Amino acid sequence: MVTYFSEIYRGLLSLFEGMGVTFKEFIKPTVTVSYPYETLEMCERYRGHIELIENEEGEPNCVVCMMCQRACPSDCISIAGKKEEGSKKKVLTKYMLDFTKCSLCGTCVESCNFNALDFSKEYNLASTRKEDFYFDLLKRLEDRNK
Amino acid sequence: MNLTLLNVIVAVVIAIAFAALNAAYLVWAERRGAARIQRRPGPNINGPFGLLQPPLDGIKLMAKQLTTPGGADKVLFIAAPVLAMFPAIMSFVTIPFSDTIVAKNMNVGVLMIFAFASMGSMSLVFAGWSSRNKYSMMSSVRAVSQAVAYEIPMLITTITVVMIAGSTDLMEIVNQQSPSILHWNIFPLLGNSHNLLMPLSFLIFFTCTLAETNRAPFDLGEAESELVAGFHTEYGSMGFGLFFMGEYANIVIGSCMTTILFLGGWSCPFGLFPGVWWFIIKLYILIATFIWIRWTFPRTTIYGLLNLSWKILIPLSLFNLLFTAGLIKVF
Amino acid sequence: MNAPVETNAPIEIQPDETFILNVGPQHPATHGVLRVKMEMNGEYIVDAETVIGYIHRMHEKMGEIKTYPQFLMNLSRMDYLGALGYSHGHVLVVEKASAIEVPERAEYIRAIMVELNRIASHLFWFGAFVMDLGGFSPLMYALQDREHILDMLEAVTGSRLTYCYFRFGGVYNDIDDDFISAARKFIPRMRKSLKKYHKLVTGNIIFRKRLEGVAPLSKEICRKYGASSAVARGSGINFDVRKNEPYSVYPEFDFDIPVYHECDSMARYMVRMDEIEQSLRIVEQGLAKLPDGPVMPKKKPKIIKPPAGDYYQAVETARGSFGVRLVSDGDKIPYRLKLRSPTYSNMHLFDEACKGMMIMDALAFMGSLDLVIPEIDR
Amino acid sequence: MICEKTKIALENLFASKGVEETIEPEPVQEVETAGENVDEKQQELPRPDGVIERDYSVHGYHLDAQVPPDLLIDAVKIVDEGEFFIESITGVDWIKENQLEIIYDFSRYDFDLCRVVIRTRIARDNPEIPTITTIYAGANWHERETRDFFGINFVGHPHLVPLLLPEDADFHPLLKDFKA
Repeated sequence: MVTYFSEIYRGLLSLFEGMGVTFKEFIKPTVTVSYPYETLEMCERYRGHIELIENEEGEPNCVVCMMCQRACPSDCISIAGKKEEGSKKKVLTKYMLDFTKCSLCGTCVESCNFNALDFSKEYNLASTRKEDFYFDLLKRLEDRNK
Repeated sequence: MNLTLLNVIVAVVIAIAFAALNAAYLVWAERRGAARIQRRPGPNINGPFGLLQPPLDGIKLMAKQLTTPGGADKVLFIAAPVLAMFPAIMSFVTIPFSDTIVAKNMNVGVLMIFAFASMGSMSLVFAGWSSRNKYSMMSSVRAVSQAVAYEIPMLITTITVVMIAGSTDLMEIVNQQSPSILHWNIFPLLGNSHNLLMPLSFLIFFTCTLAETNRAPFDLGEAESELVAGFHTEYGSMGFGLFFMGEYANIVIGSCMTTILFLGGWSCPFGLFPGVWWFIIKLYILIATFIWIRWTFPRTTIYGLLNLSWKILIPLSLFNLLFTAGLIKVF
Repeated sequence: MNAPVETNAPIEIQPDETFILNVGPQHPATHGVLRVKMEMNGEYIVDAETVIGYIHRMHEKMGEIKTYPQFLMNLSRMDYLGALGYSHGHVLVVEKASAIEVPERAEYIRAIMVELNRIASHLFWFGAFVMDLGGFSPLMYALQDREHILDMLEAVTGSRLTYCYFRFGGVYNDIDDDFISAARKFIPRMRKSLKKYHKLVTGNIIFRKRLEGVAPLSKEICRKYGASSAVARGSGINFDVRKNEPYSVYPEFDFDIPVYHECDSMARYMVRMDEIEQSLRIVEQGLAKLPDGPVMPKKKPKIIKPPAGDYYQAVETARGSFGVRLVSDGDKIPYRLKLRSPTYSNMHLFDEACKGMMIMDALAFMGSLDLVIPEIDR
Repeated sequence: MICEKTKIALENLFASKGVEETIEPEPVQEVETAGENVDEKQQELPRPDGVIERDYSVHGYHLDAQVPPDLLIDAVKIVDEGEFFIESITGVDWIKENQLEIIYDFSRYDFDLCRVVIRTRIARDNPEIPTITTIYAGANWHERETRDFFGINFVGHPHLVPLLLPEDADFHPLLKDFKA
């Protein structure tokens, strides 16, 4: 009999305690970031899709060593380059990133020995068309320099 | 005769409007309240404070197609949501909001409200049975056992109050508790009974209201984590909307009853300016508590719920009934 | 509110009285695409058959066609809530096989990161579990706390869920002072939150009534099915890979393994809640002991080619004992890579254990197993 | 401790059945010192049946028992008596030797650490092996998974239908000659 009543009493008490907790939360300010109206700054090491890094002349640092293409686990990078006559260095002519396959692992940036790749901080990339995710990084570099 | 008929029609229209408006804006209040408890802003885009959200939701629901699952019992399937809304609206007719604002006062008002309240669980059974969905079926089976289990302590508690007041007329019950907070049935120090166990009765009644209206933590009928959405799994469009409105209308009725039976209706705690505003304040405080409880507690189990009713609420309410009867005899 | 009803009471079943209930593949309680075919007698489960494989991606085959570093990112896709623990197992087995030395600082960073990730995973589980039982608000509170961890991890690894942070021989990035101070600030905050959770949820009579005495799991059934993590520890088995077969720097830390002997859902809940506290202790000690130095070894083979052989490494992830079996034939891609996922075994015993339960209890039990479906299906 | 006991029990199993008694003592003495050389040697010629004690710090397990398929049940029974729990079952396709290897991992819940690996090799063209679900109920899914991936028929399994692969799958992706 005593346990019966004490259990009812303790049960009720625990319910009121719980309600106390939610009431305390009720009067605290909200913590939400209302997304389209406010946006957050991406942190410094945020791994977005990749971007080419340019040198002082606005040309990409890439020397077409194909390391990134080989390192990519998902085959999303395709590079092409050609050798200018007279010069020893290869020049990048095409850098396509198939972002539909990319898993944002960052292995390409890690494998690059020439400081030619970096992560973009862009994250508003939603689209309804698949074609929007075939990035031509050279073109993006040009657009950035405009 | 004509006048009374007109009276009733106007009252029904007002009741429907009141119920619908309440339902719509209680959804808004619930969403806002839940959001605040969870430290979110809640709906705040449409209109100031998101106040245009409910009408827009209503328009969206109405614009949707009402689908009937294949092999469903069509008549019952359509009838169920109507049946969910109808008793709630009918109950409004007899509820006195103040000594003047009442559509049709009856000397068996309490009985009438309980009669209509029992119909509510019928709509769940209809919906669950006719949906031809196993989850809905299980939900309606639960709803029946829940309704049976909780109407008993609820009625016993009400009888206690009726005994104290000596009447089943809701107006009369309120008038009995009118002068001050100490005359209310919840703290009956100066009233007729001097029963110190009445706060317990209030708690029992309140718990039963939660269970009767299928609110958390007793929302076993729609227990979304196990029964998907329970009885209204197959409902879309306004069929779902009516269930939703019915639920909130039932909450309002339940809170109205609690206010009338225990909190002195429209009477002021200090005996000043009694009137409809006191009723409204008490009503919405109770509704806010409903919302608060819903967003605090997890759901009970079906056997936990039945245990609570049969092992705790019914014995306690019966004891309180006898105790009150004894006190009335003595004083 | 007396003692709970005996839910496992034998019930007489007439053969034609049962019906089949398909819980899932899309169902609120299954947290993903899991399907349980239940034979029901009213609300009681007579028989259950779990159907998995809806999100099977054949990671093991991917392991056989990719080089070792290329497979790193797959491990985060296995379990999206406690990704780092899985990566840890993978890098450890490859390091062991190809004898790569790991700098001490990197080991400490790994341990800190894994423990933070474990807390994040347990927090999410806590929220989702209480939501399975019908309580909404704890999920939001848990997510708020988890958000702090994710922010910290993002600042270091650059990603919020699929970290891909560990490398063979070390870690990708060194942690900075911001991270250390943020982690130091997080520990007392989390302790305060834990108190709140215990007040709001653990003490709650409704919650206790739903879990206490429900879904008992004997030691024997745990052993026969190979259960680990809180499922085993809630049944009185003192088993944690971090203690039983210490790896990495875990022997350096002073922490306890919470073990409960009640064998019910409540015990499993309590084990995980206590584990949050133990993980906080590890993080605290790890931050205090963190040595200086590089995070990648100076000498590291350019191409990883473990010598031929058969290697096994088990680690304790947020969900239990995760094992990686690596069969190498000396090539730069593994010959066979077996991933032993803990929830696979934990979920397996559901079929047998849920017989005779009511559906509500069974789903609460399922919640207490801490399921992440992609991790079962791999 | 338990390691020793299990090892002796497993050795006795080989002795009692008289399976390749002559070769059996050799691998026992061959406790590894430098794991790599031994492994490479073993890779070249298929390893004889028997129990080997492995270097835990290199391989991550203590006992490595290769048993012929007909002794599998007995070996698993020994492990079961030692209160081991089942960790996983998997296969490896040794296409060069035209064999399939099935690997059973067992471990212990207590601090008497001992990981036991039982492996058995069967012919690739007729992959059949008795089920161990009668001893370890938890082997059920592991065996179904192994059947999915390697097409190994576990004789006596109560419900051998595809688990992870689609119900109508007739391919076995982890066989080395599988082409997607």
